[in-house]
Amino acid sequence: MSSSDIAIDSGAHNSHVQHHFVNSEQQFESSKMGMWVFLVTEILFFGGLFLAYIVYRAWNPELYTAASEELNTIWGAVNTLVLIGSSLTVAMAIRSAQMNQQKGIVINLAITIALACVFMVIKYFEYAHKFHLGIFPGEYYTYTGIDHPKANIFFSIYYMMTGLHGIHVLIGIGLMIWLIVKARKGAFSSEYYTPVEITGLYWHLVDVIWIFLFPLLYLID
Amino acid sequence: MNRFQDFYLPPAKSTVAADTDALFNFVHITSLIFLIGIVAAIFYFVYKYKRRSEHDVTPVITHNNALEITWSVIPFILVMIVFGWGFRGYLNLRTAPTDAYEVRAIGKKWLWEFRYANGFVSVGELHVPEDRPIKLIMNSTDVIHSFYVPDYRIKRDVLPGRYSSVWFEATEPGESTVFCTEYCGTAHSNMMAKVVVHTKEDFETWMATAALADAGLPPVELGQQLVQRNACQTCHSIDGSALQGPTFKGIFGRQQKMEDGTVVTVDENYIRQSILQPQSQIVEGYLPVMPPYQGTLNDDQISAIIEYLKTID
Amino acid sequence: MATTSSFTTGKISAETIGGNGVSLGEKEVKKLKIKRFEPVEEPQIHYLNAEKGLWSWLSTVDHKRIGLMYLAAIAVFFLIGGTLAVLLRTELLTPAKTFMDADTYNQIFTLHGAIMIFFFLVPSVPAVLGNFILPIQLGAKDVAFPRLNLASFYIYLIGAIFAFVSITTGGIDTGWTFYTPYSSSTGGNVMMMTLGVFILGFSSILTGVNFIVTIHKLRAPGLTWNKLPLNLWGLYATSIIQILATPVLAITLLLLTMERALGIGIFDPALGGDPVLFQHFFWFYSHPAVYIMIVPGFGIISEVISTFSRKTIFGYWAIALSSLAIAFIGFLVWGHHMFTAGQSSLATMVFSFLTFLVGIPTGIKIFNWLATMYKGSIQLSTPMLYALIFLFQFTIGGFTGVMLGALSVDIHLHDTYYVVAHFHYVMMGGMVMAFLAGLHYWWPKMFGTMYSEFWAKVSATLVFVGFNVTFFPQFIMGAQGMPRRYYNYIDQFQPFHVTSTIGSYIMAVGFTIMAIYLLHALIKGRKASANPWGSRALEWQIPSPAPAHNFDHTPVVLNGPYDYHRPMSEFQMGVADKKH
Amino acid sequence: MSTAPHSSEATHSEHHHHVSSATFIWLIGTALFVLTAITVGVHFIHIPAPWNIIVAIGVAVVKAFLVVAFFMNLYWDSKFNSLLLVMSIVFLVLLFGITLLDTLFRADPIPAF
Ligand code: HEA
Ligand code: HEA
Ligand code: HEC
Ligand code: CUA
Ligand SMILES: [Cu+2]
Repeated sequence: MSSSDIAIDSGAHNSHVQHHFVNSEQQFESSKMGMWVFLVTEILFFGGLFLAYIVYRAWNPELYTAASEELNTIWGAVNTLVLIGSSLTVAMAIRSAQMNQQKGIVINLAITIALACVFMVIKYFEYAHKFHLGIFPGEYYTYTGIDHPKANIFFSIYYMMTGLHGIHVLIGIGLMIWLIVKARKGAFSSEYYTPVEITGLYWHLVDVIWIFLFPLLYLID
Repeated sequence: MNRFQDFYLPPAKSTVAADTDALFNFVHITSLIFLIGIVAAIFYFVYKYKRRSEHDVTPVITHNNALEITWSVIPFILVMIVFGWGFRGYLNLRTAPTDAYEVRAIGKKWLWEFRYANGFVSVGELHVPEDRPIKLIMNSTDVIHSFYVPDYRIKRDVLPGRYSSVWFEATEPGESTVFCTEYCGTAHSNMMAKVVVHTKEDFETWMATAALADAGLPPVELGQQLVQRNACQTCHSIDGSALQGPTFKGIFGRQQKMEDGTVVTVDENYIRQSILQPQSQIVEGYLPVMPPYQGTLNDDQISAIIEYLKTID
Repeated sequence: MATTSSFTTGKISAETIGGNGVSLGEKEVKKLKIKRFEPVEEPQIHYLNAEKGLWSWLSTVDHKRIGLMYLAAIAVFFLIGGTLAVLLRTELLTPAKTFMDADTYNQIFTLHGAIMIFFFLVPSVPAVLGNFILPIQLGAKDVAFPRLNLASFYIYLIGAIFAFVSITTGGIDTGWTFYTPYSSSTGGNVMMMTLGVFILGFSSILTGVNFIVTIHKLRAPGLTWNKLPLNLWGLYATSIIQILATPVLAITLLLLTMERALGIGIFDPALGGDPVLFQHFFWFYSHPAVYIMIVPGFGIISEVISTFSRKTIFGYWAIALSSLAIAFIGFLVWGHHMFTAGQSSLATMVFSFLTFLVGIPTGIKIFNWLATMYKGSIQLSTPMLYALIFLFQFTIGGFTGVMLGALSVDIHLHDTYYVVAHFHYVMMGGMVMAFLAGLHYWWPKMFGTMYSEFWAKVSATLVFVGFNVTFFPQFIMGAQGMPRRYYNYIDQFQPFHVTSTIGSYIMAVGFTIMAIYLLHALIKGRKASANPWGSRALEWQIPSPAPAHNFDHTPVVLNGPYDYHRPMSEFQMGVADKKH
Repeated sequence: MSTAPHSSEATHSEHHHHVSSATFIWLIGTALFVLTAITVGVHFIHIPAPWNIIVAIGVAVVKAFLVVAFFMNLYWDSKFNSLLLVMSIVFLVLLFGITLLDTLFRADPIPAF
């Protein structure tokens, strides 16, 4: 439903409905809208980094193509697939909740966490490889393979973008562990699955951001 | 009018100032008319429609589209005039005439250095001829500064790692103050300079003699002049008080403790080093803020300064 | 308790009340069984004493209590920021050193600016008055996410702690604008402060999220968008700016922190970066932030002027939509802080053009407020006095803003005291006055007591006089060329500085008086009635102080909040059979 | 803002949340996998300069659309939530666009000496 701008009590107070909401429906819609508003802030948060990316790219197109050689397209692609897969399982987890399949919620969330971990492990190896070469962010940059005075800036942007994204993945993992704990206690049902739904929204957004990071960083050489 | 204007605007000493001032006055007068109207309305309403009793009945007036449009369109027209006028003035300020005389300006914490085509370098003083467009090509060696001459109504930020420029044409001989208007740290408010405007002939003679004038002076006197010209006294006193830097009083031969613990006796080499690469050794209790004078002062000049420093005690 | 003169009756079906899928617009409301409930005078139990003990405050999820806790925090910051300002002014009495050295001065103006903006003015109206009044004006029992609301208060406190740590471990001297490369190279604890402000940003974001959802989802039956009090339109527009702009500040400060920690080089020219890019980042937030600081004030002024003129607001939609217009255009003008900074002439032109457009919707508001007073029944109580002071001072501030938007003139005025005077006229002379208007207006609802009207007027007069004596001379010396952030100045400016300093002392006396009479009112003020101003708005139809759950009966809104031509009885409607 | 604004929010009917079928979720997932494969494939063909980035971003936009519309259920959700998303994109574009008006059009003076 929607609209919901009603503060009359329908009498149907379920345990999970807080006192200031009329009913479960209003609470669900509010939480979802709240999450969307929050996602807007996330988009603008990352937007700042995209701006830095765009500005420096417009100034130094040749740097970007040269520097992106250092990024491994295949691993990037694998990670993209992994994240998309995890989005898919989150969608399935929500569906399980909607269908009242308690087991399904837990299993799907567990797979999501596993995929997220795979993503982080791959990222770890990518980072480790770069550190090994001396590709550190900013002033610690010592790599000499790229002949461009601003190569350090490209990698600063790279580290900021992927690092911030990685932190979001970690937060997502934490949220999903919490969901699993609650799900095993039977907290979610087709009547009430708001936390699963909004965590799902968050997770999909993390995926969407990666969907853009991948071509921008890996596919431009 | 002019008397009045002198109260709130600095003297207009450049070719572009008059236009800026005219716009300034235009906006103020228009604003004043609006403001008086608004204040008059407030007073009138408060007086006229003062509450008489708790049972006052007020009319129901919800809106009036004609009024809304009026008070949107009139301000709109006014601001478009202001925009166009300001933009024209701005373009004028940005486009230096092609025959402009170029001077390099360098902002450092916390002094202004000017370099002329003939190689002469002056600190804290910019010498220019009147009635001739001057274009400054500026950059900074550390943080952002901003070159501001109120009398000319010009201002431009001076950036590290990038050149910026500003131009003006002074209309009368005399002096005007230069301020730094981008906050740049401790002595930001002391980062001032002077524009000295010469008549055309004077400027020629100044140019010809400035570089040579020093030649005839005895070293101590030359040193004293150089210390003044290079704004050393912004940070170093000669009366013993501590400013941003240690005082020059009794400096020569003094035992000076450094940040790294070593103790140094101030001698010729140490002073030379301190002037060219001040960051190499830092006196205890002070910050590494002294600008390097490498490229600004040559060896002869440094020797003269040393001679002068020896005399202060 | 309530008089039960049944007003309208009709069939109530589960659908109409429960709301499943149906919104209660005017038509549906007609079907509700509603009754008149006059507010109780002198309630024994209310939100202030419903629960007792410090812990009941610290752990409260009641929006009203959270609002009061914000009020306490903000008052402390205003006191600190104001005291720092008085120190600044005292130092500027003489052209050279008066009693502090240059580095201290630089730290003090930085702290003054940062505290006043990030810790005081940005949260002032939304987090204090907004939190307190928004759910009540909506007819809701709380904001949509009460726990998030409490969390945002604690996030604010954590941010404040970081700021204090920064001050005590080296302080910062960057100016509140944190321009690189100065901020990435100077000493002091810049990182702590930026992290503090970064954290604070999340508090602001969460408040914004909460308000938007609450306004959308928790309106009382019959409270359609065209009956929304203008205060809520203001808060709504503000929340939109908060959620769209604050994240960019967060990323800016994060990048700045990284610049200091790792030298990422995006902004630092020594590493190949571009300092002007930082300014874009910073102002993309900070210009909209000035509208975060003023738009909620516009909301308060609308309420106050209409209430004390006892007259329907003139141009409801013009005022409501102009808030949204200001919010929107406000996003596109940030470059007017960078006219001399070295941005391209093209960008400069576009920014200047857009800057002027903001003046139009703002003017629309001013004129509509004046028109509201026309033929009203005007009572010059303290809130109204502050509203009128606001009108005068904000208009001056706004016009000088237009002056600064004019390109060639701004080249001359940029970073002089003219700018300092401009923004104090809009922030102190505008928003702080609006805040004081709101505080005095809702004070009875907050604490159930009245302050001394006499001392309130004395203090308002002193603040008004002191303010103008402080900041008007700054316009003149600014136009004369006195740069800002100057510890020393040339002798010619001294008379202006001295006048200005004297003004700030007068203001301090005014605020001291205010602190005393408000504290007095708090402790043993005269009891306030439920509706001391005779307002028609929803918040005045409940007892003072407000009950713990705001409404004992689900309110039903039949008329607009400014319909002074309708009898009071039509505004005291609630659903008949449901009671908490 | 109309006087009956709720109607815009009251888009989908009564209490039912949209439930996607498992097949549908997998269908979208597969489409995303395929699109990823395509974009990587195109990358290795090396098409000329402006087009490679246009294709890569184009594919990303399609993918993002699929996720947002069908995984995040925006397609069936209240229009206001879509409006929020659109708004955030609009403001991002404004941020990028106006900043580029500066950074792309700076002409630095060349120092004469
Ligand atoms: C509450 C905060 C607030 C508000 C509301 C405003 C409002 C405005 N500001 Fe201000 N401003 C600041 C806070 C604010 N400002 C701060 C903090 C700074 C300095 C930051 C720093 O550097 O530290 C600053 C600096 C600043 C600058 C940069 C100056 C410089 O550094 O060189 C500019 C330039 O354009 C500007 C313009 C404007 C304009 C056009 C408005 C407009 O919104 C004003 C609109 C209002 C009116 C125009 C008056 C009412 C209208 C009428 C009565 C109708 C008739 C109107 C006309 C005929 C025009 N402001
Ligand atoms: C909300 C914003 C706000 C507010 C309200 C104020 C309020 C005041 N400001 Fe502030 N100011 C800024 C925001 C604000 N300022 C900003 C952003 C800057 C720029 C910083 C920068 O450049 O980085 C600035 C800079 C600034 C300067 C310029 C410094 C410089 O450039 O060198 C000056 C100088 O006069 C000044 C003065 C004052 C004064 C006298 C007040 C007065 O109105 C204060 C009055 C309040 C009180 C006095 C406190 C309450 C008092 C009591 C309860 C009584 C007890 C106290 C005493 C007896 C002392 N301010
Ligand atoms: C911006 C301020 C500033 C300016 C301008 C400046 N200095 Fe310094 N100077 C300092 C500071 C601070 C120190 C102490 C720290 C250090 O050793 O670098 C210092 C140290 C010195 C020393 C060593 C002093 C000692 O007691 O050991 C000498 C000599 C000196 N300066 C000479 C000069 C001369 C000559 C000039 C002008 C041509 C000059 N300085 C201009 C700030 C300045
Ligand atoms: Cu240089 Cu301020
Ligand atoms: Cu602004």
